[in-house]
Amino acid sequence: MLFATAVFAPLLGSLVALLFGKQIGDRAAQAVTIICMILAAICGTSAFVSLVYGGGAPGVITLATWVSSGDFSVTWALRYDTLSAVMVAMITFIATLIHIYSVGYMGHEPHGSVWRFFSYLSLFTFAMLMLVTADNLLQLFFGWEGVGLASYLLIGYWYHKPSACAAAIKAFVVNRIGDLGFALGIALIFVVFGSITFDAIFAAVGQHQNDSYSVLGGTFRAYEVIGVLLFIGAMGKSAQLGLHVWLPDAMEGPTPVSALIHAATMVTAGVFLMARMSPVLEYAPGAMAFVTFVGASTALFAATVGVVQNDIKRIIAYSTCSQLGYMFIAAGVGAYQASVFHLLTHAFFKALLFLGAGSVIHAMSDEQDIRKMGGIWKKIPLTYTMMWIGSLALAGVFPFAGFFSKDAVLEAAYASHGGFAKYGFWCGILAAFLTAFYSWRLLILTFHGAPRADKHTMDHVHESPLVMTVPLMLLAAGAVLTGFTFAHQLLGEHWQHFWGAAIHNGPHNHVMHDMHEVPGWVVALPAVVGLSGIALAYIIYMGMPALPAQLADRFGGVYRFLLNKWYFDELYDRILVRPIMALARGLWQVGDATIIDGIPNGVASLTAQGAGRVVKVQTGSIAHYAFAMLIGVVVLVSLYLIIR
Amino acid sequence: MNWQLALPEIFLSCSAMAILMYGVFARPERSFVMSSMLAVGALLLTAMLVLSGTPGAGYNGLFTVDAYSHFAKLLILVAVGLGVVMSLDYAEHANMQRFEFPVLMLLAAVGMMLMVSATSLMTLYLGLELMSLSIYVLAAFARDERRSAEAGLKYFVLGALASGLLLYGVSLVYGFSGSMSFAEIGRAMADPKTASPGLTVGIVFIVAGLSFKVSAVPFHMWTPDVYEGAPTPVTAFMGTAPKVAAIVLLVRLLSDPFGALLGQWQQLIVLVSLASMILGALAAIGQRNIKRLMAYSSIGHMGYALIGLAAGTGAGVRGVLIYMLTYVFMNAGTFACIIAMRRQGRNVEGVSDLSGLGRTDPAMALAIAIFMFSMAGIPPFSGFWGKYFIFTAAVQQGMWLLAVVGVLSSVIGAFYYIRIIKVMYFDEPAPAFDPRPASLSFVVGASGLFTTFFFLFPAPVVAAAEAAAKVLFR
Amino acid sequence: MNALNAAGFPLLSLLTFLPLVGGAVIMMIRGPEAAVASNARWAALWTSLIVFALSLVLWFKFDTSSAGFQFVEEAAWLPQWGITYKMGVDGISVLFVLLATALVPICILASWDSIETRVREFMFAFLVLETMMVGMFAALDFVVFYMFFEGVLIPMYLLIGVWGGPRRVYAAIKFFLYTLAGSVLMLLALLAMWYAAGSTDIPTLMATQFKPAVQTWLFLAFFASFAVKVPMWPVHTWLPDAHVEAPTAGSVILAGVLLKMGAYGFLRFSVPMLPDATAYFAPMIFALSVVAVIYTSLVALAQTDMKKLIAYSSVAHMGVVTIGIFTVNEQGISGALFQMLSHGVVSGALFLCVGVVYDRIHSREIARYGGLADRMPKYALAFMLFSMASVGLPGTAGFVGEFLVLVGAFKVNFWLAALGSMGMILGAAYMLYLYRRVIFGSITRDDLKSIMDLSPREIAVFAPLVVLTLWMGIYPSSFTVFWDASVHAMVEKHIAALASTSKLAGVIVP
Amino acid sequence: MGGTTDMMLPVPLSHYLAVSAILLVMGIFGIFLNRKNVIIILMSIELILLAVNLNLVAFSAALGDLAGQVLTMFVLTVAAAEAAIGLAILVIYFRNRGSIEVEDVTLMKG
Amino acid sequence: MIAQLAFYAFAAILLVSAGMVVSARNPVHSVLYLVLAFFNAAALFLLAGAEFLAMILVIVYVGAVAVLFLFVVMMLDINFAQLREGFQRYLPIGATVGVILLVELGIVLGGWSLAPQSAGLRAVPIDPNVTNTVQIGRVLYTDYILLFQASGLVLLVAMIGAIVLTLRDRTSSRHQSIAAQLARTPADTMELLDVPSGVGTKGLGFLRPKVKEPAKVAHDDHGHIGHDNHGGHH
Repeated sequence: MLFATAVFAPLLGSLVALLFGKQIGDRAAQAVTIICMILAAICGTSAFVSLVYGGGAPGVITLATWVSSGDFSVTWALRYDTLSAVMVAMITFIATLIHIYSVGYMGHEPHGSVWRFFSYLSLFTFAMLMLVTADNLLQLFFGWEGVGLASYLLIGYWYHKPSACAAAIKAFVVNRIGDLGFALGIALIFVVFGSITFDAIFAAVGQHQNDSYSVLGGTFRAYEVIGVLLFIGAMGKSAQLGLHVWLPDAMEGPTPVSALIHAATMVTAGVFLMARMSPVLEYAPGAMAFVTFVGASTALFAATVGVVQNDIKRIIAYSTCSQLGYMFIAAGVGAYQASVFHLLTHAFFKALLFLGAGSVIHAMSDEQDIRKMGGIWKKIPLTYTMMWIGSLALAGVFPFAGFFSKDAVLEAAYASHGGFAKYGFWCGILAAFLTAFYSWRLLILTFHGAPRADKHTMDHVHESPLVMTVPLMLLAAGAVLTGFTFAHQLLGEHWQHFWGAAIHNGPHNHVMHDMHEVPGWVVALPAVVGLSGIALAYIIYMGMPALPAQLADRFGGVYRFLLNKWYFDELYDRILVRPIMALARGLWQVGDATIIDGIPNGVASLTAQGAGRVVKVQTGSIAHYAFAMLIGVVVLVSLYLIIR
Repeated sequence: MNWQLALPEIFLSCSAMAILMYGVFARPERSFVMSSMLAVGALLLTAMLVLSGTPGAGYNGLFTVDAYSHFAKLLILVAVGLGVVMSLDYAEHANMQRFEFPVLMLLAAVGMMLMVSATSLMTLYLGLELMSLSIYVLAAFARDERRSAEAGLKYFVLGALASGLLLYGVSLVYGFSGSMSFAEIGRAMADPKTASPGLTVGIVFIVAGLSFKVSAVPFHMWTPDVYEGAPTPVTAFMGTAPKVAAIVLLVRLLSDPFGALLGQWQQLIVLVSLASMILGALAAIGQRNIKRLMAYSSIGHMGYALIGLAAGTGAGVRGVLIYMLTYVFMNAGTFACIIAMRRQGRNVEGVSDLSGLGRTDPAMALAIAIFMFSMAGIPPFSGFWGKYFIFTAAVQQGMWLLAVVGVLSSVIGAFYYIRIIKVMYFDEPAPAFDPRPASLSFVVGASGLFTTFFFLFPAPVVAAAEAAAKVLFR
Repeated sequence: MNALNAAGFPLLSLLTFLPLVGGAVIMMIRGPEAAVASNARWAALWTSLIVFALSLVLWFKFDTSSAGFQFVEEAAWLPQWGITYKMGVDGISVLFVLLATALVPICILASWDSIETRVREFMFAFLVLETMMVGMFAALDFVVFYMFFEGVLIPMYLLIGVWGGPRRVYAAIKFFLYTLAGSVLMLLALLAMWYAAGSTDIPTLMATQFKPAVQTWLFLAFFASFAVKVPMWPVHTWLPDAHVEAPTAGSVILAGVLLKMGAYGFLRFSVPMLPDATAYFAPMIFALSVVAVIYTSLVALAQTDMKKLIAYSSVAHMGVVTIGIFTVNEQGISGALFQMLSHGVVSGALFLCVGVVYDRIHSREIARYGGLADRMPKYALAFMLFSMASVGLPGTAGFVGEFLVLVGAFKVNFWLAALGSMGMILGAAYMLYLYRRVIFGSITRDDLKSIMDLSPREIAVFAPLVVLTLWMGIYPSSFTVFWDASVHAMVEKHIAALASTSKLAGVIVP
Repeated sequence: MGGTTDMMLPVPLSHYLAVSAILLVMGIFGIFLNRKNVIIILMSIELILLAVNLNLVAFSAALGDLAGQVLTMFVLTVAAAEAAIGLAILVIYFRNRGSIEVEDVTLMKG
Repeated sequence: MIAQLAFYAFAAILLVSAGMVVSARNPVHSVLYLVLAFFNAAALFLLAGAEFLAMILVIVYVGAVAVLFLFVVMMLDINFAQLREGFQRYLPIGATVGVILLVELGIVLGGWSLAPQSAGLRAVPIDPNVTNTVQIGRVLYTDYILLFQASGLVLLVAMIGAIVLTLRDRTSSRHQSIAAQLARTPADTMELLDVPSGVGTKGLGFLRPKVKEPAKVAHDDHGHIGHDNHGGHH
């Protein structure tokens, strides 16, 4: 019951705000949504506590039938186990803070429209909750698409801005590409298992191990195909390399949106899916290797891009992308627990970073370019501190949360054998270095040095109101504490007790054990590279501020390549968007209007011509008519004699 | 000799002559309307006589009364009656109000009745000529109207040629079979293998002559010109009753005495039917004069009717009869509307003159729309049922070419039918027509009701047609 | 013959012909023009509402556990020739009757103000159309079916041609000829079936086994008719034209019900009566459907006219339906049926959305709009919901059908499922692109600055559709339960028929 | 063809038929030849009728059956009536148009 | 033998004159050739034993039909000079059609034989002992009474047709209608109008007689128009 309340309270808040927002006004809408969120957070946390510490039993709360057709039957149901409880608690907690923060952040918005924002936020939270509590893949898909919709609405919240609208559409459509893969995966699961309810699938995993499925001209084990298809879905939602292009653009939305949907929750849906489907994925080593590979590549790629970006939110966005890569590395090597742990810690510190950045932006009169900031740390000390905490956590410095989780990921990658795992490990190490570097680049450029903003802006720099800073502090607490609080429980020797049956490790998968027995240098390396990254950033940006420009000049090609995000957008524009639009116009103007319509129109004009010709015979002359008759008779007689 | 067999014909002839006498002695200004009324009365009585008549053969085998002729005669009488009523008002405006007009129509009706009862080539010929000669005169009736005179001339010259060809065919058939009686010809040709080629050539000639009256391709050329030129009530008349008579006669001739030669004339009819359907569909596109359009439309319709004949089965004949029944009403109704197209006392015939009729005269527009949809074969109107039973026969016989070409040309045909509806409903209104006289409203209403509600009571009609067809295909 | 159904009441006939009676009454209204118009509107609305209320009996009294025909009524018509007037519904058709009766009052309400000329005739034509639609879905005799099927052309032709847009004549004639050309071939198939089975009774025909060779031809004839009606690529081009030029209510009913006639025909005739040909031609249908989905989605992406865009999206959605039907498994058919229903509601609603702004600005150019969210939040909300439903967002009507078809298609072939679902992506692209250009952005034009949000009447029009869209998305079982038994029986029968033919073929050709 | 019944003919039936056929063809030929004068066309038709009559009489004699001759008589009657009506139509046409040239009779076409 | 020779002679003349009918440049000549053709055909009838028909042919055709043709040809006062233009244009196609037809008829007619089944089924067997006329007379009013009456109707139609088409009761000629003349009153035909002097009749137009109310212009004080004094005249 608590659990269900946690899930549906945000929906209630959202609907109230949406339907009556105009009538009851912004204040009331905010109040309603926040109250609902707080209620949800309380319930969610209690449910988590009661399950993990109170000895509550996992279970399924069935609500109603949803889709049923023949042997295909799906219900609306809430799955209550450790994984979902953790997620619910985390989501409700962070979302509540973001709701509260938004009251301050959106304070400058024109009156009479903010209710929409809060409604969307709550809707988003609801969708995410549905996603994590789903008892079957279709309901998971419901939440999956729901967060897509909510993110679309939130990114496009400032619908007057063309760039925001474009980013919203991009987010939705790119996500849809992944969703197609996901949907196909669900269909294949149904075909293989005869059901898409988790319990049924997990129970039958053993029976279908050797099923095969033919696709792309080859025959593969069905589990591998399922794994890849599901991961394609996860790639879209979690912005993995190839389908990541929507994430940076999504920063067009208000900053709390970024915090909520592009850091803490929505993008982690893919990771969650991997963890949720662990019983199946465990038997799809090929797909898992693919996951590791893509995750590792993403981690490195996003980190390199993050190094040169100038938009404060984009840097953080790329860092998100990169951190998601870590999570997939862990998932790919079978350490789902580490993956989820990183997810959890990341949720806190990334939300903290985003909200901190929002606070900076708020202070700088909506300026987002870090090249136009600097020298403000004294004016907004609290925000400055918070950003420090967040960055430390992100960089994986002991004892901040990121240290534990990132180490765990990398240890797991090292401990797991195989080339892809090694690739993942080294990419992770490299990315850890870059992460630390760009985090401090951000910090230094934003807060230190000479002020680069105009005087008017600088005069207005001020600390954010309490309603914004309190959530920041709470998040900072999370960023500090979650690491060592949970590291032991989630990954320590009693991890099986904690997770119960929520995550499954196959009999051949010893990574959870092996990761604790890696050599010492592996444990130390992430911290070392992180610190050296920080040091490098400090040297460059504090010590010799002219150097970055020189470097950029010197390595112009590399710089532009990174600055333009490896030209992914341009590439897609060239090979996909433009050809498709050209094709669309061509199909319309040429295909439809000329060819397909041309045939009936041609037939019509031929008919008309034929009609003209037929009528021409009708000269009006009696003689001609008589000829026609006589010739007709003669022809018929001839035919007749011939036919006989 | 059972002279009562021909009682309806005798009665109708006598009535015609009596009306003629009346017309001669009555006051000129009243004679036309009165004689028309009398003619309608005579037709009604004749119809009752037909209904009460008993089947049988008589007059030395020249004349037969059976269910088949009953059906056809009733249809002819109705068609002629509608024609007489339609001409009531028109004649006054066109300065043709002479009492000879209905008399000629009655005499033509006698000719048609002789045709459908004919069981001898001689009766066939005389009936045909009686009908034709009357219509020649009727076509030229508006003698001061150049187009009417031209129409009369064309129809006459070509008609005479056609009857010459028909007669030549008759002579060949007579010579090669040794008889003019259908029954004996049939007996002479019972074995198609021994039938001489002269017979078949004779059939071609006869078919050519009758096809002229039916206006089937390639003997159709007169149709558009004569339809356009003749006074509209005459066109309406020509478009209905004589076609029924001719096609019924053709059916009887080919299926009764020449039935055994089915394999030989079938291809011929298929050819004629195909050509008629296609030409009728094509040539009507682009016509601006609605009477010409109706002419081409009627060519197409005859093509469909001939499908039933080509099938060479009872079902086919049933189809022909039902088709002709629906056709008569659609055609009469449409022509009544065309006659009602009159502005400031002058008749207009352009398709564009119907512009916006949906607003200026919704009732008439609705009627025309019904007729047009019906002719296009859109259910539930009667035209659909005609096509339904025709194609049933074709499909039963596996004549797919005919069936497919038939339905496809009906789509082409639908184009010009719905174009008329488009003009009436979608275009901006032209000036309104003069008020419609009651006589035309009656014809339009009766035809419209029949066409619209035929689907409610098809069973008795189909049963009657089937009974009639059974006469030929036992 | 028992002229009444088990309930002792000819419900389906009443549903079919009551609108006609209402129409006749409307045509008798006399008086000054304004009064006639107003009375005609009210009379039409009441008629359609009464019909809808009556049709709810179907909803409540329908026995969902039975796969057979219910509410059957029968009357002699052409008894000697195997043609009877027979009406009845099974799980496949019952909801379409309801869809038709539900959409008509909505359409009438939607054209309350937008139809200003010849209101009486408009309402008459609309009610005649309702008669034809209901009759078609309820017909249990092929000839009866055909009459209604073809009869639809008449009122629709007039609706497009008289009350349509600037190119209405072209559109109306194209619509008429395209659909007529298809359906005349079906007439021949009808006759051939009648000849083979001796009856045009649909249940009898379903029980008749046609020779495989015959089936091929019959199938092609049916295909000619139904494919045009669906419409399938490449015979779809009449649809955008018809949609664009038709008045709003016409578009709604066209998208909502008329497009379903083709798919319904496939389900009622092609699949159950011609199992071998269905199996034989399924790949072709799949290919065409996949092309339809991708091709028309792309074309929709390039549109500059709102109605045209939605029209093309309809073609794509119907492509999904045809895929579902010809998978001939329970998910596929059930999904196709659901997709038909949901498309009926959603795309009808989308056309209504276009109609709302068209009534105000008299333009359907997408570029003409922008920034409507400022002035019309309620409208924006409704539009968003329907766009999302069209895109197939879970929780809305559009998702369930699409997903079930996906599952059904996956059982057949991976590529069929993958390509057939491309609409998920492309659909999102064009719908959101449309939405962005119309609703988002800033208002630049003066006339848009004073544009009014939904009026109470329009809210009344949209409200039921909103409810339906969500209802169908969240609790679709209340709909699928109607046809589960029928679909199950149909699939079983299909499999059995295929098995028996192959056995037969095995005997003949060892 | 030496049957007993053709003794009424002085020459073989085929000769009669040949004459008749040639006459028919001449009539047809005349129509093709004379596209100017309607009267000539009417006369050509008279030739065709004559051919028919010849045929009928010949067959009648050959078959020993009077029916052919009876029909011939009716044909003659009808032909006379036809001529009367035809010429009457021609006269009113001439009155209207002042010409009977075939090519002029094209007020209506197409 | 003589009969045969006669046959060939008559047949030859018949065909030649038929050829002249269609090819003569002057329609009058054509008619005259037609008459000749009829005579020869009558002779062929005679040779075939159809005396009555031969007489009929001469009397009806030559006496009535051909003369009617002649009458019309001469009455219509045709410009003969123009009539033969374009004579040759359709010769090839006409010749082709004619030859094909002739060949086909030749094939078909050459194969004549008495239909075996029909032997002895003569409707009206010719009795060589009775004259042709008598035989026809015997059947015409008995067996063929129906057709005889029908042909009567045909003639009736011809009569009506000829009359109705050509007879003109001249509406333009002035008959006396005594009743109408007597019923006339001055008010029907005349009206007196004031005509302002010095004003023309333009613009007033032509006033029709017999208007129930006096023409409006009469009351028109503005007097912009003059009057037409002939307004009252018929």
